[in-house]
Amino acid sequence: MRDVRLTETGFSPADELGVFARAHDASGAIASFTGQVRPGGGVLALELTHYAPLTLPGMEKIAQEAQNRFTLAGLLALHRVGKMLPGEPIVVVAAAAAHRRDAIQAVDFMMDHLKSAAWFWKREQRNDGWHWISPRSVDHADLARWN
Amino acid sequence: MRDVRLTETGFSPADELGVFARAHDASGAIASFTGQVRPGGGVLALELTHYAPLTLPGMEKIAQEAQNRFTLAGLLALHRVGKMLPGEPIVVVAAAAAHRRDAIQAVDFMMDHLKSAAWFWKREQRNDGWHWISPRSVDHADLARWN
Amino acid sequence: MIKVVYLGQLADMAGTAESEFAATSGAIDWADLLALLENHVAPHLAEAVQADTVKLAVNGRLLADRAMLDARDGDEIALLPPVSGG
Amino acid sequence: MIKVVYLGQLADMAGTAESEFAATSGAIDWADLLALLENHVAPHLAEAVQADTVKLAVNGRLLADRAMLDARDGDEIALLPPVSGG
Repeated sequence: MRDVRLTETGFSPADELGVFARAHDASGAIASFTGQVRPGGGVLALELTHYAPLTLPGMEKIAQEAQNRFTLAGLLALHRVGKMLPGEPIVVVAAAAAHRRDAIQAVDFMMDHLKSAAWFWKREQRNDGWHWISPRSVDHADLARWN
Repeated sequence: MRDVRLTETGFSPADELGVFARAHDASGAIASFTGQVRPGGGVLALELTHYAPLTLPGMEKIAQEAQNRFTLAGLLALHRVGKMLPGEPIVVVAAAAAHRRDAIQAVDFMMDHLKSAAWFWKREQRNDGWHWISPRSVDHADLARWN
Repeated sequence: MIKVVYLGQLADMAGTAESEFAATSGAIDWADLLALLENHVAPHLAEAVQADTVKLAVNGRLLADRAMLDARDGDEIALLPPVSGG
Repeated sequence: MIKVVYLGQLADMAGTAESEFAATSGAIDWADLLALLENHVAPHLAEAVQADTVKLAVNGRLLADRAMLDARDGDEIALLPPVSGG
């Protein structure tokens, strides 16, 4: 079972994870990751732009690669796009598996690829206006671990 | 903030993760792992025995090592003991951090150590009686990754 | 008409999220696109999209080589700078 | 009295989760413990606890060397086979 979605509105990671866990109570292991807009650093808002013809198909491809690579019973990837405020969730990923390292590694793999290989452009609003964000070099290094 | 607990009664991982997430909405990254009694394989019940003078202090020590090793805003480790049924949760671990790999690696570290270095003895009830479980060799290999 | 979509910083440079061009000759190749961007959208935009890190998609399919661009009436070209992830 | 607690499979072998022994000499060392297990608890238990993988704790503190065992009245000895984790 694979559930890959984009949303333009806010969502509750706890609710999403609760639904996912109930759907996978027969799996021994469930791992998850939630990314939130970090408050502080003068950031007033965050905006994620996507390109519809590429972004969701690209996320599906990343999810399929995770399912090929690890033995999973289920995989969830939900990503918000548009403008969001500090403290609001951006992304939630969850994986269910018979064994814990499959679940944990699938989440790790998904996040590294969503961060650096998915079609999102991010900019932060500060007091002096909007600033585009580039991937950090550590993101590229994290991605290269899977090659 | 560190929250390390043993419980002799059932618990809801979704509720625990919800409370943890609300307490850490200022962290950019939250990772979690939930372990459940896997149904099937003829297992009727699972029993975890612990030794009170060692088990909780040992879990606290593992959690402290994770906090020394990774930059974390918070860490949760809740482990059930006693007799439990297929589908019931055994353990939930969550880590909050500014950066995603700290959170994910802390959860990975905690689980490897809880599996192989914490004071729990596990036995499974099958039709023909109770059987003690030994760590799998893969558990030892997983643990050795952190040395 | 052929639609051109600008993503990320390129939308800022273009001053718009997208443009539409009439393909008088029936098709637009890479050199045509650069000339249109330079003359009708914004100075320096043609230069910016020539960076190796900028990818090109036509109707949601990435082009392996920008020199292969051959957009026809009704096509959508996307100009994709490096992603910044989630 | 000195309490001895059996964990995991050792409780099955002992047929009980714990035993209590009177320390007539005032203390129990490792040889005394093995003799008590052999003669008063269960055959083969003394042999089992001599495995390198079995750890020994006194009042919740692990002993680095079982030969250092020197348990007194009121102490609790725990015999800890390899853990099987969560």
